[in-house]
Amino acid sequence: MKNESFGKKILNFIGNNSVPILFVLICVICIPISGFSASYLINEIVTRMGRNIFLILCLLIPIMAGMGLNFGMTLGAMAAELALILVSDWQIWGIPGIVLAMILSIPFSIVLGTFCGKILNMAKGREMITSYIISFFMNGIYQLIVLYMMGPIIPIKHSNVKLPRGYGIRNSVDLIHMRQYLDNLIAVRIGGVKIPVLTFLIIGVLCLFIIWFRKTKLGQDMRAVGQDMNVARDAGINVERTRIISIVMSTVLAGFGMVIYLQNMGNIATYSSHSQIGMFCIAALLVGGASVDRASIGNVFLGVILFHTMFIVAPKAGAMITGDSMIGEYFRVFISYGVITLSLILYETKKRKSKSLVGQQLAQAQKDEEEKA
Amino acid sequence: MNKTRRLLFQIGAVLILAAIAFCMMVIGRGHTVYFDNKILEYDDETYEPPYKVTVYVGGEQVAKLNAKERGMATTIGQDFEMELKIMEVKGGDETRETYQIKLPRTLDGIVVNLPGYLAGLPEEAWMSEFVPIVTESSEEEEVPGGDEFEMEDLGDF
Amino acid sequence: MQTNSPPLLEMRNIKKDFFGNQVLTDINLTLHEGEVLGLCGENGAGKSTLMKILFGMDVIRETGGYEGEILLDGKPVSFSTPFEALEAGIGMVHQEFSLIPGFTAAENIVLNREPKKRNIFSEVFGERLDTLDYNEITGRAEAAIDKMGFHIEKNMRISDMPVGHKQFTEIARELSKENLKLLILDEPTAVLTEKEAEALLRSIRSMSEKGIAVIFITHRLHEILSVCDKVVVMRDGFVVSDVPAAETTVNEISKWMVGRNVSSADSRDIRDTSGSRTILSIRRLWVDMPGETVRDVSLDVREGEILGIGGLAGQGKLGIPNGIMGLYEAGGTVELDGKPIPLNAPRKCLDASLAFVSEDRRGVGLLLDETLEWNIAFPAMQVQNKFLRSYLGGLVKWRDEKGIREVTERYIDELAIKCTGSKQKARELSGGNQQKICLAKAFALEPKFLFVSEPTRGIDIGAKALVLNALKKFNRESGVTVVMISSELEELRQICDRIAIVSGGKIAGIRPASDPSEEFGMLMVSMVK
Amino acid sequence: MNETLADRNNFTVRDRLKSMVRNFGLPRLIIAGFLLLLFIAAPFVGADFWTQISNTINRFSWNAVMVLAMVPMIHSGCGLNFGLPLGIISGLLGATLSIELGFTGPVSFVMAVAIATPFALILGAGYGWLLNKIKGGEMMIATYVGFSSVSFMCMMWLLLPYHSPTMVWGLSGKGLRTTISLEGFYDKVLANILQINIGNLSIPTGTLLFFALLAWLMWAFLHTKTGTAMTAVGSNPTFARAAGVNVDKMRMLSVVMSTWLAAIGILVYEQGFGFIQLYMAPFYMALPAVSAILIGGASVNKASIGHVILGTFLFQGIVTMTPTVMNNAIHMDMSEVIRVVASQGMILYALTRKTEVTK
Repeated sequence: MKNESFGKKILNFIGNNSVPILFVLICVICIPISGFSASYLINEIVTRMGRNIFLILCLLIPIMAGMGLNFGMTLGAMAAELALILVSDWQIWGIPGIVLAMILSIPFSIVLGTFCGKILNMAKGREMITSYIISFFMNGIYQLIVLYMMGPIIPIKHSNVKLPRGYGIRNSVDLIHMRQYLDNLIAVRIGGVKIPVLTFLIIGVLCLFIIWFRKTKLGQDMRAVGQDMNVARDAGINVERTRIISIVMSTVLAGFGMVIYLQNMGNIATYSSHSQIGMFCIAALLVGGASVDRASIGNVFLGVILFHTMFIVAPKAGAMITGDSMIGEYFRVFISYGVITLSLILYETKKRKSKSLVGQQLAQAQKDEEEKA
Repeated sequence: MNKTRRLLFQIGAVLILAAIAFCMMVIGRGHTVYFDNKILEYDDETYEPPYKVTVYVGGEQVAKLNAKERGMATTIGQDFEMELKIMEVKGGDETRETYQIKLPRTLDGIVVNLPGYLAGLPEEAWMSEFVPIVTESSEEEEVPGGDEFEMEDLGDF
Repeated sequence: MQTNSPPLLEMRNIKKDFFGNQVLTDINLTLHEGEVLGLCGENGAGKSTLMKILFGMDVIRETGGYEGEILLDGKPVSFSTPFEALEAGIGMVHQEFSLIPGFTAAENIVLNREPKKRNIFSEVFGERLDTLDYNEITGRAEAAIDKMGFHIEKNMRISDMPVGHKQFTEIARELSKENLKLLILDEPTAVLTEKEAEALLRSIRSMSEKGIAVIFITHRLHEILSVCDKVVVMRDGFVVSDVPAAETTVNEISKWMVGRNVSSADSRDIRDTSGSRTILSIRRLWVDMPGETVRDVSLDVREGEILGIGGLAGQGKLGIPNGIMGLYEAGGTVELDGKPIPLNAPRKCLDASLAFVSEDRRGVGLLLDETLEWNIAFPAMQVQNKFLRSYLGGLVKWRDEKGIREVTERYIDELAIKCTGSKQKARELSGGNQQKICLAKAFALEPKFLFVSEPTRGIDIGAKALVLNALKKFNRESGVTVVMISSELEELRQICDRIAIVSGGKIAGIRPASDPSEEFGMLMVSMVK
Repeated sequence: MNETLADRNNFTVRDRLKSMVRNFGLPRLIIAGFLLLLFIAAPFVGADFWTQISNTINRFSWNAVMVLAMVPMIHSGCGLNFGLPLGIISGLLGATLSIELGFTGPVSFVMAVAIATPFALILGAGYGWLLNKIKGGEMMIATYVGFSSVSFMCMMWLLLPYHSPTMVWGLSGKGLRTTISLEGFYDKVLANILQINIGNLSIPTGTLLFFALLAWLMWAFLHTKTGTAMTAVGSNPTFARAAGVNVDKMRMLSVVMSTWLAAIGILVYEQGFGFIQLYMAPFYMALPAVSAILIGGASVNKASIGHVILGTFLFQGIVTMTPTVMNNAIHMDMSEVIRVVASQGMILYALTRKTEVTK
């Protein structure tokens, strides 16, 4: 009897955490095949954690407000890129350059986030697809600014940033004078593994902020709005505004995260850095066991570790198995999309199941009553 | 009362951010300093370069210049400190000394003529702006557009 | 003592119409501090409209406001939003729960009124970044629960609670409001178990002792008698009686609720069908229709009759046709002409020549964005292959636009549907004409048996008569058996041959339509759950 | 007296205009106006009018079938088919297998269609089954089903044992190339049928006729009993259920149709374009098709053949006209940006419209 319930518990656990478990399995299989040394792997993962966690954390707030996965975080990334392009052209280097870029990204993020929030309020119930399309739409506007307005309208001086034709920004903007300044400021080496302490400290502060934020009035309102918009409205909470704030916060944080990400990378791929960032962050979060309506800081950390382990080892493992390195490349892209697809499907079917479950229970109760009568 | 108070706080916060941003713009300004160990003619006088100059910035050697050579270092901020190890003639004694230069904020690249500087000439004599020669190939860079991304765009993450 | 101070609440000559449809006429009400007022009446009697006016709901303003005066503590008030009413000390517990499922009871009790502490961020970004004071939240929730006198677990999440406790959480939320003077409870016992209902009555008494006035709306009349100081009965937008609870009985109240001077009885054409065979027999039917649960219904319908099904809202009368027609999950057995009809399969019912006009016109009854032609012809086309032309030996079934137009125009004429033509979109018609389209749709199926659910809901009086006459004519001329479900007893008595009353998800009784309405009133409240 | 009459006339005209704008949608009007402007401006900036028209018609003929694929799913209430890549993959499988099996010339096109069909039916059925499980969340999941299937096929293109030397990488002898030329296979097979050439104007009559045939079939289908039921399901699923229609079956049918049309659509596109594009190429192909039908006047739950034709023409017109006209006029090629903003803006506009049918 006791064993049975224990078995059931395990089954339940597997059922609820199928995605992370699947990833653990993939990693366990792929790591030995790839033949990477432990120190190399750990080094890579630590670097990627420092690079990505901040970005992924910004997804938590819209989930809290019931707006699902914020594909519009790309907007924050664009804001950060605009800021970094300007800062780079002004030749502000090092830590001051990074700080300036963060501050500069705030107004951009606020404008973009407000726009996104307002549109999402007009498309309640299909926030995700809408935020996804917004990211494409804004990509167009971003290109308009970067490709045509930077130069003639927004002054850009330096030829290492500007296209030779006289306007527009190059495909790739070098951030050599900011590269890993943040990571290296207080870096500690433990057994050949470089730990970017300052970056982790900043991440830690953000985690504390999110924990604290949940306990504020605004955080409470967001949770209320996320669970039942109508009840929240009846209680006098300004639902629309709360939703917009959650998106703006997410966008601003995404902007900071993108600055951290890019200072680690050391250059901006002007027209593509942002376009995939949303997808990878969301995939990582989901791998960590989050769902469309529930995500925690733990999911973020676990997700980054699992997702990026897969990301590092998949190409090599793929090459080892099939003899073609591209297989692994495609495999990891497939896995990223696949995991998002799977999570979305699980979420939607669960929503439906819980509905029909209520019906079944009622029917059963009536049946019982009938039998009694 | 409460509203004005909050407004004050908000304005304060924005001002603080703006102030930080401004500070960053000042202290974070990056410069590239070029060291010319070349002959300088100024006021009808000629200043000969020493045989060899070794330049240290922040304790690290950035250039070892024979006569007629140019070296380069990057720095953040306007207070530039360098250490020069000078060998006047081949095989001669080396002197080591620290120099402070105040860089102009507006210039990206600054050329410092070492013989002129060491001779204690006025600033305009030994300092000049570095103007990069555009050697860009004029080919247009391929700029991706729209919603057609290629595999490369997926990039490394 | 009370006579010296002005009453807590006074409503004077309240009038309200919805687009010319008078729903409240000259309502006068007074309520003193600590008094408990029982408000009862049939559905549509105007109870909820009256409460909506008092509570300042948006609907009232949007439909042109109301006439008359409301005085609170002797001062005239007029609330334009529910928040103003809350501010003035009026609390209301609605029938639908207004709770956040993932929050604890305590969090729900203080929802959007959480005690807060200031911090550095809130100075800059405003009060919404104040941190919540959890100790204070628990404290206030405890106080409110104490005040209510029924213990609920303050740290339990709403989604884990039994239904009754959710109801109590709502009440505790209203009680936690410091300035609460008047509490409106809209059918609070509907979801409670016997024990919980008793506890609620006790807590109403204790509230009243603390000086809070309560307006208690319920269909369980004995509850009213046991807890209220006075009873107000409404019918058709009038207050028909306002008496101290001690001076009346359940019988009397139920009479007031449905009673009417029956003068039109003679003109009615009632057919005695007791000799006819049974065409539809329902045995032990249960239907899971939210809000209209059918528990155990057994019913025989005789061929050629018009059977009315009446009852109070939420008792399950709507669930019967919806369950049989397969729109909601159902169980039990249904036989038409001795042949069993499978449940949960709409197509099978239609194939068996049953037809249904739903009470949810816009949701179920119509294709709002399509033409009248489509609306009328669609079911007949799908179920019976009417209005189709076959080509290639039946491989291609082509829509017969001409046939569709003809049938649509015929019904437009027959039912006097006001429209610009058969190609008009259904959305653009008025409620009454939409209802006629729904009827035409069912008529076009030429069924043997027709369910009509709330055919007159939300349409004006002229259209009502037309719709009812059309139904009667359809029954009398084509011999089709009709089962009509309606909340309006008078309407049923006007056109039906027999009337079954549903109460508590079961059939409380079947009477000839000529029986006095008091009889039906008694049945309605007999098994209320 | 006369004046008041005139006034009233004016009033009604203005009223009618207003309601027209409202029905048509401001973004659509802007896009149509923009295209008109481009056509007017074209001769002035030195672009040849007839070449432009030819280009537009050509591109129209390539893309129209894929836009047509949107229609069934919109009709059945499944929303915009962001999962179009799934159908495209079926088409690609048909195309590559047809070549692999050694068919050439026009026969290879017929065989490609024939081989693609079972794939489209099977994948479409699976996709439809999935969409029936997740009613209400179709669009987002469709998008990601498209993405994951494309990235899955990326691996398959490398791994599947293709051998035809025209298709595999020359060096390693395995794995398909990213682009495969269709010369000698079905390059322009449809376009060359009855092609009309007058000066700079050339019209691919065959392709247009092929599209017309499919469009007519679609139109005819929507006039049958089943087609009527499908429209009703999209308009009000509860109504349809109450009228005895099997809602899930109708939705499934619409998804299969859409997937099949997408497969045929990509084959038509390839025969016009002259190349098969594999790997990530189908990735974002849904978006132009989606925005085209929306520009044509469709909404998330209403679409007609007219919308397909008008929308494809407007969208492709802008795609072909902007680069030349803009380049000639201001020497700045902003066509990409304009296309992205216009098409994505259109999708956004459609998504934010309130639709009455809520499930």
